[in-house]
Amino acid sequence: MFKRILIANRGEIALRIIRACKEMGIETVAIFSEGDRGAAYLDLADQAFCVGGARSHESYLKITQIIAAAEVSGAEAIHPGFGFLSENAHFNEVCRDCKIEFIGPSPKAMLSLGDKNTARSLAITAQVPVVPGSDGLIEDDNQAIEVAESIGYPVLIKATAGGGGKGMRVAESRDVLLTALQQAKTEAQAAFGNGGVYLEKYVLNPRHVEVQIIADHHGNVVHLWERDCSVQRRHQKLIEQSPAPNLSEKTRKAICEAAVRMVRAADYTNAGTVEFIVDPNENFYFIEVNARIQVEHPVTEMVTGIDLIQQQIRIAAGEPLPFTQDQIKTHGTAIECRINAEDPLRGFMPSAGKVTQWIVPGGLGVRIDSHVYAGYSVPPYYDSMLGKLIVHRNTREEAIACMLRALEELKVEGVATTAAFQAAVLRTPEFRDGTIDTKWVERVALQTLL
Amino acid sequence: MFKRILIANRGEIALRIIRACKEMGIETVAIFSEGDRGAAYLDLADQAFCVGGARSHESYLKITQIIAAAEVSGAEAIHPGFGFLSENAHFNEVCRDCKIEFIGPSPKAMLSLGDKNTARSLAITAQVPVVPGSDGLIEDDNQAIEVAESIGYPVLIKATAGGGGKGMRVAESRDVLLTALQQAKTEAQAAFGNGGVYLEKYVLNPRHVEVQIIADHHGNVVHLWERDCSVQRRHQKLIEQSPAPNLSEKTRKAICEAAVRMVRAADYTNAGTVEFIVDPNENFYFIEVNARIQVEHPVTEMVTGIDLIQQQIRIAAGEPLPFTQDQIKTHGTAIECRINAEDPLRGFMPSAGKVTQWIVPGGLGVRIDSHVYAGYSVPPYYDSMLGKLIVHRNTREEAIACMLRALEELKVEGVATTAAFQAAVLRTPEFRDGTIDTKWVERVALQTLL
Amino acid sequence: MSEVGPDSEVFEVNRIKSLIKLMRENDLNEIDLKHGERRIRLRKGDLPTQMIVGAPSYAPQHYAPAPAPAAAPAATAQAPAVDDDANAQFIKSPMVGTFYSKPNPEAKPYVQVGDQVTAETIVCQIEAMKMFSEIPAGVSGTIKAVLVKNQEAVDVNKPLFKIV
Amino acid sequence: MSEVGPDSEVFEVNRIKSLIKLMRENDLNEIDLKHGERRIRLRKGDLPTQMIVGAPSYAPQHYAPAPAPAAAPAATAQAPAVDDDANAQFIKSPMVGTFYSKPNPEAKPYVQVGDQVTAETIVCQIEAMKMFSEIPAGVSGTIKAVLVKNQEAVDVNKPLFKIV
Repeated sequence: MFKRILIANRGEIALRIIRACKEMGIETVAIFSEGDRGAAYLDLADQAFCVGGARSHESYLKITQIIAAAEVSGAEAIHPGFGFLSENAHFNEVCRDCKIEFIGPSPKAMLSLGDKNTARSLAITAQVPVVPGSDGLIEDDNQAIEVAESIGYPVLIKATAGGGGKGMRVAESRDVLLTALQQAKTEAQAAFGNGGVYLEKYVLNPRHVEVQIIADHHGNVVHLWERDCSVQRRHQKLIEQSPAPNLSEKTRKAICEAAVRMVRAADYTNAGTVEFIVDPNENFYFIEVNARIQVEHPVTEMVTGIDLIQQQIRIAAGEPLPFTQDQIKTHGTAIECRINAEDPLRGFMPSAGKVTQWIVPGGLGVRIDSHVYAGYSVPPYYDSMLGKLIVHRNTREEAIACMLRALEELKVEGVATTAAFQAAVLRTPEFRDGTIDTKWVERVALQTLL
Repeated sequence: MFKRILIANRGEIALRIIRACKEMGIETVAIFSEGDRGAAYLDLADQAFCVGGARSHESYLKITQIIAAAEVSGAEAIHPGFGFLSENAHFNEVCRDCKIEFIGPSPKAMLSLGDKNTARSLAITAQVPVVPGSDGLIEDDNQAIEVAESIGYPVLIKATAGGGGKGMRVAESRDVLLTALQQAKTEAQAAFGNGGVYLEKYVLNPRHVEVQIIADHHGNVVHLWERDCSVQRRHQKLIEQSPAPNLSEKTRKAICEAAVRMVRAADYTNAGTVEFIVDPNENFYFIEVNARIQVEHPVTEMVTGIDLIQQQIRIAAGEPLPFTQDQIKTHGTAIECRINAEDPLRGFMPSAGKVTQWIVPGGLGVRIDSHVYAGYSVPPYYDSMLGKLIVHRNTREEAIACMLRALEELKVEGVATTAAFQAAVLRTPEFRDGTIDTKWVERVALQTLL
Repeated sequence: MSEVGPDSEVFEVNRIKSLIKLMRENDLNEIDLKHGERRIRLRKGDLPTQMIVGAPSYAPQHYAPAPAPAAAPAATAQAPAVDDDANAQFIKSPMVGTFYSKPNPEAKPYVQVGDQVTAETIVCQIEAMKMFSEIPAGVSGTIKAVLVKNQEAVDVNKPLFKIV
Repeated sequence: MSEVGPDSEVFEVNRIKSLIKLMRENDLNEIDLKHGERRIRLRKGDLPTQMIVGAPSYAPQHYAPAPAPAAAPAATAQAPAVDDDANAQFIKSPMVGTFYSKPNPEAKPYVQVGDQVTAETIVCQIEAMKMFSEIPAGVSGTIKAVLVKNQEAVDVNKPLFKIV
């Protein structure tokens, strides 16, 4: 096992990794920017190195400084957390060239999954369903009709040079297909000087369901079941939960098994997440793989009782997985709310500044992952997440009740937070019924709950 | 189910009960003394009534004011928490006379278990082992020898009028019995003008093991397994854990079953704890029953996943237990440290005052039950407990590692706490091996760890 | 602690004014009225006086802006009030119970604003556990304000009357 | 960040004195040295300067009393130092790496206390990833103090030399 690990990240996830290391008896090396100098979590590390200025590109993205810190501190491995350099294959490679273990997948797996087209073809070879469409541009009307019939209506017509919805049309049926096709082409030609369009199945009101997987260096791959992250605003997840509500056991198993096939095909190791969209009829389609630990990993930890960060470290150290797929059981329901320093009443405007009061909820079933405390100043340079509030209870109904009282207890002064908005979402019948899709917040919540 | 409950307590346990009620959709009525006016947890209650001055006897023990608050607020039940009026059979009776449900056992059960002699004879009839001794005074040497032989050496000679160790002697064997008897009598005569003494088995290095039970009004009684609370200083518990370490499965089951027999014999209802001492050979003896919820109830909640406060309320409302004995499984190990505002370096002197900084640990496996926050003033009128830090992990080793890093994270400024002392105890081989007895802290820890 | 009516009432500026007056008269730093989803909170001191109201399905407790109408009168009206507040006294409730301003529904109140009272004058009754206790003024002077409504629930040290 | 020797050393008052001197000279508010169970923390500002030391099996972080010898010199010695601190400047490390005071083990240091330097004068080398970078003073003046030891690990903005 490693003697010393450098954590190439900041804030909540850096603290999360320090905690895991301490419990494993591993020394920690923190890095920090001038913007984070003096933050309390840095005191918990055995060593701490300033790697540059407050802006990310001057510090948390400065590969040379981070590697230098690892070398002078004698760190044997680097945990990248999420964001920053976590999915940077070059950094991944540099670490290994410097004989420092990168706690994550191989650069090769990272690259192949990082490229949408490679990932899509990998999925197809692994028999993982992808959103069906015309492979390549539409040559003529007949081909358009053929493809549309084969993938089924409604279909989405997209400009190959597209962007910002220009040259994009939805065709509900054959009657309107050719007109829509013509409009899209003309619009695309006008907008991008390129009339090329292709067809893709239009997935209505999809839910976001993702599968946590871990794979060791001995060929063992297991999934830790799924998470539903459909409550999102502009692709920013606000509430995550496991298990996914309102999803048949059959689909649940099928998605998880598809995820395992996907990472096997990519020769993937360490922790990762395979993301899918699920339509109201429970058809599911592969979207992408996140080749790192995710913000919402705690909900999976709560229902499975498995410490994912510790597993990441053990895998990187060459240990085989300590359990088989059959031994991974989930218990109860876990829900996570990301507490962001944003003001829902002002368009979720980030609200940096000094946190003058910080009273966190506690009691049975409540977990807090946060680096914040009364007197902490939220730097304006990074994302606005103050922390994560996670609950775990025997039933989903109890978990919702627990989260609601926990959000009520949370008392933050000095900066605005998203907590009250999340409480409002948790009280809706849509959340209770598990019918929320990825556009629901913009379509419904922002109109009715604010 | 009750619509509204009054909580006849303060601080951490009052907050604990408010949390349970909120999750159940029950309105809460808080009471407070002038010493607690303005405490943040009172904001979480739907109503809050000042019932008198800061001193307990002017407020938290003022039955008339508390009942009046229940009546004007329309509370249907009262939860007494622990301490204060929680084991006061008279208060219990007054509540019922006023048609307010008392969330706890009947006054009768409370009285019979409250009296040491009645409890002891109840235990004997229920075939629950008690510390053997001479029933009544020792008349002459022959009787002394007889009794000593029957209960086995070493024996403790106690003055019936005793107190403060005066007129107390331990006899290791028959050779010294009569001399010790004579000395004890003489000493007792001199000290109390009463030479009456009795014999009792002297239990060497006992561990404190207690069993959590709950019983409904439909004849169902179940145990929620045991807790080891041997780490105590002057009978004040410092660290509690479940399951009890270093205890055979056979003894574990036997103690739990004895506890169930005990409460059945007492016609006991609601939650309660049966306390035993266990000698190094795993002989166990009944000590007493605590007819209320206990400070350390969270460790049982963590390993069983059962919310004890919610169960208390459901039982008081007449609901039958939702599970049978076989359905109560325990998972992993839970450990609790009571974080007291006391200074181990100054003889555990209570340290009241303003808490200027309060950074609590978080992350996987950590639970905090506390009413404290940065800026909270600890009133000098009540017990010194700031809160409880509880961890729950899959193995005991992991739980200890988790508690150690959590104690390191806990940052309290303005008042001294017991946290660092508890960390020192957790690092000892005795704690890891589970060999700590109830006198270990005074005998060893205070000498070697401070 | 006390009841808040339907939302319309919650927003009623006069209600806020009188609450602020109460704070001033009784030198309170905070008034926090909550009932189900509805809530009014008024704060004095370093924190700006603000009003926080929970809407049925959504309680923006952390950042509801302080509406000017509520805060303003407090600030402006304060100055004149100070003088007579200086030597004002309060008759406070000695117990938890229900406040009764009159001996029986038909009778007229024990005391009203403007009445002279001596220490022995009975100013109200408080009912607790079916028992009515007559409350003497304890001090002598002129009733300046009655601070609780008839049959309102009161707790220990709750100011009942203001006396000068 | 830097290594701490055996406990005996941790308690050594002179060490504390020099740390406090370092704090004063570099205007640090806190020095926190930790290694396994051992720890030295010195704080300035509203918090009293205190020393916190972890014993092998027991870290009384929350209440270890601040030993007078450690705190005192900081307070007393401060006054005289102030004047020349006023116009003092610092050469800070531009990178994370290992500080080398001399071109090679046999050579003598690039600069020593008392030396005059110009902006172009090379004052040290910092090694990172097998690469040595020569560090110019960047300012001109007289070296008043060398703030890091040869081959000590340094991070970005770590003060290396004090110049007047």
